[in-house]
Amino acid sequence: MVILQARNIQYKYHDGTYALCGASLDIKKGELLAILGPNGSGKTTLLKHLNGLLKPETGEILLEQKSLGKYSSKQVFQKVGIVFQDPNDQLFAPSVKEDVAFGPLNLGLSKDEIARRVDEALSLVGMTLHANKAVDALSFGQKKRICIAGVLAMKPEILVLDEPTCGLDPAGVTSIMTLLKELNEQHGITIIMATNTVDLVPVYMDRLAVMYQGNVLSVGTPNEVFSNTDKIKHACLELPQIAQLMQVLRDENNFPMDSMPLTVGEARRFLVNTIRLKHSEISM
Amino acid sequence: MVILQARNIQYKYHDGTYALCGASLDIKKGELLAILGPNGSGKTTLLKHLNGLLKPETGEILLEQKSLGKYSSKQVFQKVGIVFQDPNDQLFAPSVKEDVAFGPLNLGLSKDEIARRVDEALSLVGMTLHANKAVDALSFGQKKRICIAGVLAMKPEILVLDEPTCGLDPAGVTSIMTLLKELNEQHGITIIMATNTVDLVPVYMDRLAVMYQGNVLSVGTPNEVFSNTDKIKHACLELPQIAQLMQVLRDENNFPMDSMPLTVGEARRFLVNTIRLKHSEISM
Amino acid sequence: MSRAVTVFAIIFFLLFISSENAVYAMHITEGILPPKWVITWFAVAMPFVGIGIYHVKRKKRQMPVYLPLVGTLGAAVFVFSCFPIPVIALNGMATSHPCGTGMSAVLLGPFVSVLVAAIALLIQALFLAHGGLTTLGGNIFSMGILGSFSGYFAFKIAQRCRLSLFWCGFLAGMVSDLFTYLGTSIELGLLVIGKGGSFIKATAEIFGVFMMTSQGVLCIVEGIVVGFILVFVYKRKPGILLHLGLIKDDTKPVQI
Amino acid sequence: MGFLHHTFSEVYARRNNWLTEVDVRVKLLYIVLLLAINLLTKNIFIPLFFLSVSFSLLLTVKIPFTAILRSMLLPLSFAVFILLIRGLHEGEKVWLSLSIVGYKLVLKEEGLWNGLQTCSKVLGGISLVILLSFTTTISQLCAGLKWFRVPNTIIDLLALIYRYIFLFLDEVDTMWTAQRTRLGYTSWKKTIKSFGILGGMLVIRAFARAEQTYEAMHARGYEGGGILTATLPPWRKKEYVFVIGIVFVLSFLIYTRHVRVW
Ligand SMILES: Nc1ncnc2c1ncn2[C@@H]1O[C@H](COP(=O)(O)OP(=O)(O)OP(=O)(O)O)[C@@H](O)[C@H]1O
Ligand SMILES: Nc1ncnc2c1ncn2[C@@H]1O[C@H](COP(=O)(O)OP(=O)(O)OP(=O)(O)O)[C@@H](O)[C@H]1O
Ligand SMILES: [Mg+2]
Ligand SMILES: [Mg+2]
Repeated sequence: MVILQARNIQYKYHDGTYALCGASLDIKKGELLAILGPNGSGKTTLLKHLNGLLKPETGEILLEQKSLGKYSSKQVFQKVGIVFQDPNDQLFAPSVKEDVAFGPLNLGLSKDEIARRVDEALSLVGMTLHANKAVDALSFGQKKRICIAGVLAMKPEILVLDEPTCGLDPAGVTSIMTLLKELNEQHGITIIMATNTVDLVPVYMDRLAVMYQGNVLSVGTPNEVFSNTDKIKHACLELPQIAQLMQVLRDENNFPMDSMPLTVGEARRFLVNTIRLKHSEISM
Repeated sequence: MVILQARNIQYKYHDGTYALCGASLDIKKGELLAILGPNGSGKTTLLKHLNGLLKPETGEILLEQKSLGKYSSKQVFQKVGIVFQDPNDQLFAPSVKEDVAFGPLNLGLSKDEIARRVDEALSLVGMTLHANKAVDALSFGQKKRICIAGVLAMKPEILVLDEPTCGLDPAGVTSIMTLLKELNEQHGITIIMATNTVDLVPVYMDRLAVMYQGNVLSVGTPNEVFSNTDKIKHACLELPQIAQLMQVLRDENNFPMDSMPLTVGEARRFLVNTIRLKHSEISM
Repeated sequence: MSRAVTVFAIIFFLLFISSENAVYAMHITEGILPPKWVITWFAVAMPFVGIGIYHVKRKKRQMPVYLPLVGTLGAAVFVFSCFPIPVIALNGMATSHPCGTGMSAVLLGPFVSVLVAAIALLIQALFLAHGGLTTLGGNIFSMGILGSFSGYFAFKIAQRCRLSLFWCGFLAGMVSDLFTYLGTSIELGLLVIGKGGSFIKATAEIFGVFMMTSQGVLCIVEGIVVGFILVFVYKRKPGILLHLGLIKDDTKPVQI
Repeated sequence: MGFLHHTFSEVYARRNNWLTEVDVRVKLLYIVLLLAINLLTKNIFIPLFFLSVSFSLLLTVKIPFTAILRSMLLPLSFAVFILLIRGLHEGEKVWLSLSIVGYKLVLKEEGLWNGLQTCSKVLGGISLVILLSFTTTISQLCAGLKWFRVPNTIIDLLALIYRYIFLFLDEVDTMWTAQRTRLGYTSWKKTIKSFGILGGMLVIRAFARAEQTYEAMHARGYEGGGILTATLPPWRKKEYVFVIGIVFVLSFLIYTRHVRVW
């Protein structure tokens, strides 16, 4: 079921740059969708349209089959939470607790309800112990988590994230991505994230969209999208490392492949099978 | 020949955190060295010591076998150029040309010499055509290049970069890394860069150092360092994707390996050979 | 007598530059003002702060981005006031620190600038032990009210006289700095009334001490820096100055 | 870090100890009332008593002596200045007359005595303020101020400004370092110019930050209301005891006429 839909969005910034020129994207309920694209391709601009922070020049956004204009902005913000790239832009309160409470406060909830939601959101991102800390005493990855908690406290159905793993070390990336996967699978939150890191996509994502110069070039499962290597190259992207290896093996060394392995696990299975096959072929 | 040497550096920030606790590192003339480490391991702090921006509490930095204290800071800044992570922190002038001229101007050079140096630096980073553009009109990757040009205009022997590829798309990463490789090989500039991206290291770097909690854990060629997987895990890092695949194949599927392939090219060669070997083994 | 003051000015100055904390010299320290003046200065400061709050509230209703804008610009001005400006003073080079109120008055208007200065003074009093809680009113008067209004009017008058942006900024920075020190001197000078001293003489002496120690040069340097800042912002992002109402419209280029 | 050496931080206030756990309302009440006593008293020993008690309290929670001393340095120099000025200007009775390099200096008894009194008030007052700031975080402070009905606009701005000061200090430090490595501070003229650029960057940054922050706030439902929840726990027995305590102290002091109230 399509929960959120961008239809032919066009957007121009004040200075005249067209950041989006007719981008369309369907987002299904409960999926984990990645938006991949080079710098300046319009990822951030598109994400900001998804909850009405920016108004399209032409085209429209449909939330649950209804145009975004039919909701009040409060309703939209409650349904679609957004986490920006730089955590320092979002953490403006002096302490973690107060920052997470900011959303619920604006929803006009009672004090008890606010406190309950803050606790819940902090425990979801695994930061309960840091509730009373000052924001600037946290590491970058921890700040990211608090940003996510701040949005989760508003109980959104859809979570939109702009480059959540940028600037994190490998352990930090894994921990944020695991958190997102968990929120997606166990709590049924639809997640859309923009990213530059192709290697993450096949491991964690259900579907991915590739953007280029303000347009959505292609959408599909990682397997579908990455098998069209020309399009990927055209969009100034690269295949994930493993896919690169598999691609040379297929194209240059004529290894037979039905579908291209993209993750370490898939590649291993494939390689082991190939060798076993050769083995039996010959021994026959 | 060792050109720059950190000996047992210890450094404490004002709030009492020990960012470095006895880090030592030798940098050889003409090499391309990566410093790898998780967030907060002290990479940036170490880099800032290399040109005397921070003064160590104990230990010392030797530049060409002489203690850094024996040089004037002007001399050091001229010999060791540093490029910080965020290009927006470093571009001061309204136009590209003026920004690159900032350093040479402060050196007190003649107008002609300044113009020559600016042209040279811009052509080195391939931005000659953008000389008269406003800095704000550039993309993130282009801004990075201008930062590098600004430092190159001072003709340093050593170039220190803090996470030069963070926030760039894959094409941008390749282009910056190619630029660095070129500066290193064709112009003989020693390059030291801190990074979080393990996948880059085996492709471009001569040597790498792994930092963890203010110490340098291990130094060596990518092959040496990545073959000690326990140490890598211990430092909260991961192997490059290809290395991960090779490691499972070696450990779980008993593929025999002399040295672990780390790049796509190496892995391909290895896999093709293995299969050929099996082939001939059996057919014998 | 005046010779004695000179000697002590020198001693005072040496004391100042010897301490790393020679930062917010213009703030009156906790405990120096007697109760009578504490109450007076608070009474003087309150209405201005109140009007500042009213301004922020009204603007915030029209455009909600105004609150974070005052917050970030206030923080920027605070950080600006931490810059160690080198000045040539009695015994060669020393560093001092700008007040920043001139700049905030130009950017945010005089009343909001008073409010921002009041908050900055509160932060300094609490977390840096510069200034004090009971002397907050007095400090708001000298730095906030005198500094903001003099800087603001200097800027406006300079603009009226069609001076270039740099000189407008220069005058705003310099005049506000001068008036801040004058305010502090007056407050200290008032203390000798009824103790057999002459108010005018004491104020002049204290003001003289301030000017002779690095602060005299600082006024000019702060002016230059504020001028540079406005020109730089104008060159790179003229939209900001336009938005804040510093310059009228894009069509008529501002002289630099 | 260069020019940010005097920057402050809440490291001590963020620790957990019995002083940071005292309710912020109680602390504010105490500090304000004690500051008033400090100001009103004619007895030179009451401020000194505050000084010693504050110091010992801070030492019980293991705050380094040097940290306390460092924050008192500037007020101290101010106090000495006042002492000397008053000693030179007020009164008749000569206490000490000496000549330094040809200048004749006459210190007078009444002036010195008055100056000493002011000095002690400076020390007492500052030590009380430090006692508060070393044991109270900004968010506690905001909550406390809100309880005392300080206008919301002031509290919100206080929180925002405080938060962004740290961020801008970091950013400015990086920019300053970048300028320095490209020799932007090698002469007086260059320094002034570089500071101009730095300040300009700061204004531009502040503007951009404000917009991004507003977007982030707006996306969480902000429409111009307050930004802090600032919830405080209800009063406990302990707090009542503290409040009754200060009332007793006050009445005792007034009774013994150490404090003269007009
Ligand atoms: N505030 C703005 N004003 C003017 N132009 C803008 C603004 N923000 C973005 N742009 C332009 O719009 C285009 C799309 O920008 P956007 O930030 O959406 O890209 P992105 O895909 O998020 O890139 P990145 O990977 O660097 O984050 C770019 O050409 C950019 O220069
Ligand atoms: N200005 C500062 N004041 C206090 N502590 C700091 C400061 N800068 C860094 N630190 C601390 O010093 C340690 C090392 O920081 P550093 O920035 O060198 O790490 P890094 O390896 O560069 O991390 P990253 O990958 O996030 O850039 C960290 O624990 C950090 O919290
Ligand atoms: Mg973006
Ligand atoms: Mg770093």
